[in-house]
Amino acid sequence: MKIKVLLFARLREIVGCEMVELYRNEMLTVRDVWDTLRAQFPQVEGFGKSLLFCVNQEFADLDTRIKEGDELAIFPPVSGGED
Amino acid sequence: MKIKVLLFARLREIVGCEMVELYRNEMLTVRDVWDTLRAQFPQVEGFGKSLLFCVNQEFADLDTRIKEGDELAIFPPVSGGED
Amino acid sequence: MRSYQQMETGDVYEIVRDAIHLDLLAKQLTQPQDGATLIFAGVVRNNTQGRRTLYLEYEGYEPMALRKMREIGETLKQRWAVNQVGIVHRLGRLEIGETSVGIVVTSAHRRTAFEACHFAIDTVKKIVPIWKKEFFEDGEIWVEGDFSQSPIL
Amino acid sequence: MRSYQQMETGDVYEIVRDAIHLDLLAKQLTQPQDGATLIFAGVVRNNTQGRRTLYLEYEGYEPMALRKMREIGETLKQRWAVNQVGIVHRLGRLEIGETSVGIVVTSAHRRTAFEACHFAIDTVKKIVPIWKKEFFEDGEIWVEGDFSQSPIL
Repeated sequence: MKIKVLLFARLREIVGCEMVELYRNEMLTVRDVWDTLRAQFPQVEGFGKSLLFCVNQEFADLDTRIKEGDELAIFPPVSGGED
Repeated sequence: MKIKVLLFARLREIVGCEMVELYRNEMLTVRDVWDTLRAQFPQVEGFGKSLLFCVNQEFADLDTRIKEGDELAIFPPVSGGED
Repeated sequence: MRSYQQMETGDVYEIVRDAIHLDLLAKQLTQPQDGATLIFAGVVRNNTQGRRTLYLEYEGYEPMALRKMREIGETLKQRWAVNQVGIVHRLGRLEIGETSVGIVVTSAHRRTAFEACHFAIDTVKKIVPIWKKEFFEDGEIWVEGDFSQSPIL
Repeated sequence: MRSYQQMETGDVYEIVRDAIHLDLLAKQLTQPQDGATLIFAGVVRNNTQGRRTLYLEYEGYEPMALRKMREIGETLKQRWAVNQVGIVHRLGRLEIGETSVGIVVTSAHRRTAFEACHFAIDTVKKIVPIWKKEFFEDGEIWVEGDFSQSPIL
């Protein structure tokens, strides 16, 4: 199964591209995608606890189920500003 | 003693002019001015409980002391708006 | 286009009889250290409680109104970390959709700008001696505030 | 000058790469039934905690950002008696003093406009996937939010 994942901001810079294609026999949840990503790009390790995951442009979590053709995106929290 | 009094908005319309000159032997406080005004312009009666008084462009009350040359103004409360 | 007269502090307090240009005012007031510019426009509405308004007329006690506008700006700068303040009120006849009062507040942070600007317009409506007369199809009325909320009490 | 694309509801949600014209946006959105137009401009500040900023770069996940901006506008109209909403965010390189995000809220009453507009910008900063990178004389940094306040928690 192939999944395309969009990366943004600092995560995009660390990985080095804005879209990565990940392959794995079976990817059922966002967690599987994340595990595949960090296996392929070890530099994202240590970043995982402060990332947001989206499926089809909606916020998701590691247990959110995915299927072929879904649009996945991973990125750091938005700036928040300072009030 | 002569005192010039500026009138605004509905009060100006009721009296019919925007500046009135009031004469009285002695005018010590805003209350004296107001008494003189309503003696001269009875149509302002019944209006008195909802008017604001200013001396030299500062909010005052009926007991505020005045002297020759002071700028007096009387007007209804400002619109307040509706939030 | 005209520009607004800035005081030594950079702030603007004006009473005008033609259109208020809030974009221009905001541009004049915003400084490099600002992170937020908040612009409030009080606009002439086409109705009051469902009654159709044709137009408004604003009358002011101009020197005192200017003085009170300045006082409000000074209060803003004392109470909040506000960088610049602009308060411009228009007098005379105004049509539906026109801006009667404009307030610009700039600050490093947005919460400050919101709080200060909201306080500014609420206070303008309470203590700045400007009145409006509303003209309807079948009459006219002076819009007056509540005396119990008057500034001398 | 360009005009902003209004949806069927009249509201505007746009991501742009050039200057945001808030005066134009406010003019397009203000309707005869409005009594208050509130305009918030998020401006590029010349410093962050005293460190001198040269310029910023904004990057966005555009389709999701637009979707979230629309969601915020819809929330505003559900929760408050807001007439029209405009949210425009700029991406790319921005210089000091330029507007990165503009929000316009119109309403019959000013308190509504203040509350709704403040909620709108706070929520934009939390859930709209747009990030900024700040460039200093001696380095650069991605400005990231607090994960504990993230939208999935």
